[in-house]
Amino acid sequence: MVNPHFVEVNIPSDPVFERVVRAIAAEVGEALCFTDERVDDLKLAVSEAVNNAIEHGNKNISSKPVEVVFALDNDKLEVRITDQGEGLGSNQRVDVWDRVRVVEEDNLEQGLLRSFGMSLIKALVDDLEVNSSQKGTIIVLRLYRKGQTE
Amino acid sequence: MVNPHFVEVNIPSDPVFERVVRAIAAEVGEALCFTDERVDDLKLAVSEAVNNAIEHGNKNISSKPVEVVFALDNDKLEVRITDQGEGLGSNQRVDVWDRVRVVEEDNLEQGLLRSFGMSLIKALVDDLEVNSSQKGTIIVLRLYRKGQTE
Amino acid sequence: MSDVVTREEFGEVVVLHIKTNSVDAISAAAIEAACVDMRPITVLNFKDVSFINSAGISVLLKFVVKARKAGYKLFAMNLSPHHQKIFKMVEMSRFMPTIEEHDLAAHR
Amino acid sequence: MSDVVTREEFGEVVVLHIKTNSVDAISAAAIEAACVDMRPITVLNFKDVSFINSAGISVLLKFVVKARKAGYKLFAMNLSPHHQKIFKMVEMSRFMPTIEEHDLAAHR
Ligand SMILES: Nc1ncnc2c1ncn2[C@@H]1O[C@H](COP(=O)(O)OP(=O)(O)O)[C@@H](O)[C@H]1O
Ligand SMILES: Nc1ncnc2c1ncn2[C@@H]1O[C@H](COP(=O)(O)OP(=O)(O)O)[C@@H](O)[C@H]1O
Repeated sequence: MVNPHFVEVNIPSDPVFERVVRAIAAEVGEALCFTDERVDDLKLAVSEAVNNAIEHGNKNISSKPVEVVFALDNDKLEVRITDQGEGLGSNQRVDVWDRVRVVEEDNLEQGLLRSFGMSLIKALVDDLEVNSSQKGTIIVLRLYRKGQTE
Repeated sequence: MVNPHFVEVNIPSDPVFERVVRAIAAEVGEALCFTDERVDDLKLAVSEAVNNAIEHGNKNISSKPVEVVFALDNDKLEVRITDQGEGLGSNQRVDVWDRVRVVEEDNLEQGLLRSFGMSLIKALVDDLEVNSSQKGTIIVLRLYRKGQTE
Repeated sequence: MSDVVTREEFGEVVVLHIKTNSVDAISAAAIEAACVDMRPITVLNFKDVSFINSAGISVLLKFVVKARKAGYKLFAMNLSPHHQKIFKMVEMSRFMPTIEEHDLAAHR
Repeated sequence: MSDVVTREEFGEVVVLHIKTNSVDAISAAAIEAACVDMRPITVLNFKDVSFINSAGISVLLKFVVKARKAGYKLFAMNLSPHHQKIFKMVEMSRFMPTIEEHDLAAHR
């Protein structure tokens, strides 16, 4: 394969199309000969990021597209998820996601803790980058091909 | 759903990425509540068209993208597959694909007859349109949502 | 009853077989609908499930809450190794421990 | 022998279990590799196959050609309804008729 290879997709901001991106992630992971477990990690991380872009970013306005770029090269897979929302706000900082959030007795009734999805992504990928402004958010996930870095 | 909805994807011209488009076709067909049989027909038709775009259109030059647009609306799914090749040539006309090509004794040794893929597509979808020029080929497949037209 | 979840009852047990491969925002409502009629031992069978995300876990938490209120026991069966890992990471496994098919035999 | 196809032999029969879900240009070479050592009755088991396109059919034709040269019989087993339809459309079924699992029992 000549490098890098790009698979680019645009979906409407309707949660039903998250499944489309997840299906692409599965095929891309297999094309890169990731193990089944790693493909599952990739699918879940991409799913969380795309759902956030649809919901928190584009506020479910289906005419606003979410763009996802899969950049495949010899040593890594990079996935960039871009929305057209208003950004994460200054109170959301990447370091809050360093600890995986867990289900707790006190919070059961309200459903999940905030930051559950982001902390999952951070735990599942080798590298997470967030670029956010009032024009939108770009989440970059990286999975290296030679085992995980942790 | 507000209509129409577009899922757009660009892949490099490497046959491994045909699987990506096929996976999207499967998810889109399910989102539209197509029957399993119809989803299978859709996947096969899209697969044949994308492989032709990669192979005959873009001549496997992986830096040339194949673009696939899925346009979903209330009454139909339209799939447009675009390559950057040199077109079908004047000897390829849509009417030659009206009859499904079959495996024949005489041709066994050489493998399949030419026009096998295109005649399959034509048989599987409700409507096939081919727009070809020296700048490339656009194949348009349509599947109507209320049963097949034939 | 929906196609997405099928019920099987015996003794004090109900096994809810989740028949969709994806436990996510799209299938959540149909899965939640199965949450109404639980039994003292309620088992969610994940055999056909190949994907669960946080939206899916949210709906599973409704079963947890409901079971706790009724004093019922809730278990997960046939969870894939990947989902066992995820359930451990988010400590879902504390609220929905796994059970093996053969552990149910005594109740049949 | 590849992972993509596994062999099972008994009597005059060889069953080639195709283990990839996609018989296409990508898996073609690995499937073709299984074409070398056929038996008087050769059965292709499509149980795990959910997709076949024309590139896939092309590689299956190599089995047809090889079987005919050797005077062997070739069958398809566990073909999905969709693929039965496609095989009929392209008249592949003439060269690779379907066989049922229980029809093989006599040879075991
Ligand atoms: N693409 C995005 N655009 C704007 N805000 C976002 C985006 N992604 C995440 N966020 C913010 O980060 C928070 C944490 O996200 P997440 O961990 O997925 O939890 P949840 O989605 O359950 O709130 C969200 O509640 C939201 O405020
Ligand atoms: N996207 C395309 N660009 C250029 N030529 C094409 C394209 N698609 C099909 N063709 C032409 O039409 C012919 C018939 O295609 P098809 O029925 O799929 O059979 P096959 O691919 O086996 O030749 C091809 O051989 C090729 O000459």
